[in-house]
Amino acid sequence: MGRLNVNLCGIELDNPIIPASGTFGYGYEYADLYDINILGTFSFKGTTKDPRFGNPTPRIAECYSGMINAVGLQNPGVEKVISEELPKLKECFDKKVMANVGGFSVDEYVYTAKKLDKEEQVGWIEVNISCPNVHGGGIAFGTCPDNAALITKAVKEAVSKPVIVKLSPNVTDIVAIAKAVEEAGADAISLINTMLGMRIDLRTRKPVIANKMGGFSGPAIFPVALRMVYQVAHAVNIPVIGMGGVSSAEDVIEMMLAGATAVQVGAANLVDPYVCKDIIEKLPQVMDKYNINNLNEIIGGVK
Amino acid sequence: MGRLNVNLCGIELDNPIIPASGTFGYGYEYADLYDINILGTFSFKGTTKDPRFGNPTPRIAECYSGMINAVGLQNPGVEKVISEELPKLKECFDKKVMANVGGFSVDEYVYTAKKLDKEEQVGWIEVNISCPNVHGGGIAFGTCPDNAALITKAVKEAVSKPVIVKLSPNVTDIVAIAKAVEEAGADAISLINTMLGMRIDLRTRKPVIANKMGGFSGPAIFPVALRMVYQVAHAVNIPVIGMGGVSSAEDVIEMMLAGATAVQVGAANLVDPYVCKDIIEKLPQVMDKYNINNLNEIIGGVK
Amino acid sequence: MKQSMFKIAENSALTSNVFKMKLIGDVSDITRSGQFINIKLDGLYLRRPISVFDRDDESVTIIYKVVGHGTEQMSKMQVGEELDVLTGLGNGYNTSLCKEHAVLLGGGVGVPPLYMLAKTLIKEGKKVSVVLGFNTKDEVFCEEDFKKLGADVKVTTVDGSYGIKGFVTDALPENFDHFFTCGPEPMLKAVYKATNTSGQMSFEERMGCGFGACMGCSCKTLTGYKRICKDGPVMLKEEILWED
Amino acid sequence: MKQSMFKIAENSALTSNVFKMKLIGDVSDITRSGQFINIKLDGLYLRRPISVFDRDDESVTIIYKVVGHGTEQMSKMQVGEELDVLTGLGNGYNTSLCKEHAVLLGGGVGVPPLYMLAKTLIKEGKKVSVVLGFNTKDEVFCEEDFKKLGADVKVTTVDGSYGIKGFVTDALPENFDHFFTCGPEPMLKAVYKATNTSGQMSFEERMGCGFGACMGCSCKTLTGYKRICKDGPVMLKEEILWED
Repeated sequence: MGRLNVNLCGIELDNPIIPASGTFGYGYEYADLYDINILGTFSFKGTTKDPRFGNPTPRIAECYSGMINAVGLQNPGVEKVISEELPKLKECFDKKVMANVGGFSVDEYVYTAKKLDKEEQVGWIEVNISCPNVHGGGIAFGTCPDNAALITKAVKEAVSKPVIVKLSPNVTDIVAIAKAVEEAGADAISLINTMLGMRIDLRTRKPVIANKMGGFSGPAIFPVALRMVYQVAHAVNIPVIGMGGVSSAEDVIEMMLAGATAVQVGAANLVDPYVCKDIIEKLPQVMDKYNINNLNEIIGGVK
Repeated sequence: MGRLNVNLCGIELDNPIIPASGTFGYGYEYADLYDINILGTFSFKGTTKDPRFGNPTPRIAECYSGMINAVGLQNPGVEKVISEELPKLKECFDKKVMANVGGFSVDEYVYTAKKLDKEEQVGWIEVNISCPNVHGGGIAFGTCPDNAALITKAVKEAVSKPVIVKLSPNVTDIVAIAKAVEEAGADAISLINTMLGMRIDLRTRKPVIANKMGGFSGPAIFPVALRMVYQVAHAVNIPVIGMGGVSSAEDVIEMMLAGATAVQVGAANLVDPYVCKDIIEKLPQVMDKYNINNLNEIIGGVK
Repeated sequence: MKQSMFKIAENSALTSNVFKMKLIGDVSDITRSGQFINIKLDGLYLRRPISVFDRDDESVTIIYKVVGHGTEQMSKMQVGEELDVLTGLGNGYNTSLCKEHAVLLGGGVGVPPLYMLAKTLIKEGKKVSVVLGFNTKDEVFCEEDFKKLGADVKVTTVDGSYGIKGFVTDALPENFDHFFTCGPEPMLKAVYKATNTSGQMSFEERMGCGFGACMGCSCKTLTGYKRICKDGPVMLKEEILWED
Repeated sequence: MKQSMFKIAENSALTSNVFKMKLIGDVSDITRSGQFINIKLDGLYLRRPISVFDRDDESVTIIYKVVGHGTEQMSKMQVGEELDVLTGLGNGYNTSLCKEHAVLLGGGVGVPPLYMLAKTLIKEGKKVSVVLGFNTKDEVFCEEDFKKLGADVKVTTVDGSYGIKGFVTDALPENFDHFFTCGPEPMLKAVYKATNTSGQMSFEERMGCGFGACMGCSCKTLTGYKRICKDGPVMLKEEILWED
């Protein structure tokens, strides 16, 4: 066992680095840049029952130390993901992938999760109950403990693989929601999804984003993410995957000290496509600097 | 009337720039740097019934594009504020000041607000129901519509001056809280207070802040602040004071387009003590650049 | 795609707000005209995508207009400073689709990507007619560059202060078999309507990554959803679906 | 307090991680030893407070240790680069409280503020004994600077690899009437216990603004709540309230 190995719901990861859903496509775009088998795993683009174009453009806005996106779950639908994307991924990725599932009703979540669960390449089902970009959709589940539990339970009963529930930070009490999904059977929790944000173009006097608001990510949200990871990790007994603005090996260690078993890297991939490779390469020397022998010894190290 | 003038609850401001509570002391520190009469007004340090030392140190942490503070309402108590701070302020500030009030019970809020209401120098009472640093205190009021309404109503009945209620962003539904305080009689709403955040020191493996978590502010939170100002301004019929990461004349205009009648500047004062002076001086030329004749014409300009 | 450091060898004003920047570095991934590079700037989170004006063996030249914080910051950079750049982005123009006579239509900052294109077409022995559209005389740039290549160049200005009064579509030459265009969307639409030949249009959109990962710049086409950064920015006239 | 731009005239390593930086600019607000300046660095939000080592008519010199991102960034800056600096922060040492013989006790990066203090005291005709404490020989710096001023200088190292083995309190001279100290809190406490005279101690704390506005660095004293940045960083021994 290497000093970077962590275990996520029974599956051993070579390291805790996981590119986050929506920033890594279905993997093969990045395989042109580096061997993506060096990753712990990655979470593929949020997949829904039916194909979706998503929101109108502009979908992207610049912010201080971050960005807003309002892509709106663009994806080719679960059938095509299985018939076209996963075979392409197989050519460049030998490990288990995390299947990110979105939806607009319990039935849809279950339908999509069930299909992906049968795929040998899929190691975990990550249920996105927190995407803020879909009107009347996913967001509702993520901000209410009862709904979050409902969807968790339904998906958990439908699949055989570990279920990770991805939480929204746009809530008053993140711990209540985390406890609800734990009780409903979640095998792990990932957080935080993007924060709801907005920018206005002074020239046009209109929102920069066609959809007005969107999901705010990047280093700007790191302190809020870290706080929520800390709160949740200390309140539940299932693994927590930390994310939100992580951009460096130091950020990864900070997230793990707060209680994360693994760490997702999102927006940083978009501005520095090699960032996950860099983090994995730098982790050992940063661990040396802070006298960390093995990453497992620091998970939740801050009480 | 100048092109920067705005009216806040019946009081004319020369411009919409208001240094935020907790970043401007009781004013006279800054009066050594520039004539603070150029400001629209300012909101003085959060004042409570009894003197408070606040939280243990360290109280401050660096973040990407921002900072965390956990001062914890340090203040000399309302009696001393009236007997010592306000007379000192009188020597350097001719305008009405915004009195920021904190508390740990409805009675305390009412007690402090009532005392300050009688002071001729005070133009508005800003009720902080959102400070995240006081355990079991102010935060509870700010995250629940019923409690927010309760405190608003009690203070409103006790004072004669306009009551501004300052909201916390750490909530699922900011609009519900805004509507509740409007219905309870608030004359205006100011938002956002700081977001709850955390940082960990990798060397010590402890939270940077002695209190573990603290209030996250600075340009990093601007997109969340702008989104909430937009949502609230379009949901209520009372003026909204926008704040959260504002650092430039452009930010001020963006906040006003989102619906702010006036704009508070917080953390930026701490890293650039002349920032409010700079913003006021630059506003006319930035208005020219974006073809804005008078600031009143852009308030809520984005539908 | 390649990520590497480039050194600024030139950064000069062409008009009051249009600048030309020459960057020395590894340009091996820049393979076609119409591609773009994506530049990281201090203090800004997202990279800034700028189309390629020209390249040689060791440098790439871009022409950019100051429109926001990013381009303003670029305009103040000094010769010798370094920039982190992603190169080889976008599909670029396909010159093989033009047989004999190409017309190149550029509007404002849509002009620069046409330069390397004109060079390539002329090298391929094709006749090149260029129409450059601007609002007014003071905004005109690059006219001489195209003339030196041996292209037939016309300039239009909306206010008639220079060249032909009107839009690029008011100065369309005769007998071309394919057009290439880049400019603001209203111009692209006008060109679409004014032409009967096949052609290629370069589109602009706010981008997240610039290399196809984030779906930030998607658009609908008659041949499916496309990412402007990766499947574009150049689209065939035949596949374009205008949404109003 | 003054906000102004300074130009780096020197930035050199004294040890493997301690650097000396000379900044040219308006130093008119630096009126006392023991004060600090607050430096804005690109990409970091809060300013970095660094104590003043020395000043002359046109420059201020600081000595800083690389401990985090900010100081690491400073250590890589080049001569000629500019920095946005707040000057004239903090109360500084009050030399008038020492009558004849001052002892100056500095530990690690607590050494630098004592230099300008020693200069002032010697100018005032007082006898100055200096004890500089470090962990080990490789970390020793500034010994010669103090000697050149004419002070009586002793160095202690915890591991005994240089000078006297032990802590600064193990090398206290005789017959002083007032002490001045700066260093880590355990050292300050040891000095507090080991001395019978009056004295002044300079404290460190994470600061928000550095000029008294944010209450980020408050502490309790026997004479009330104080802001370390504005009412300090120098406290009288008599007012100190140790909290454990």
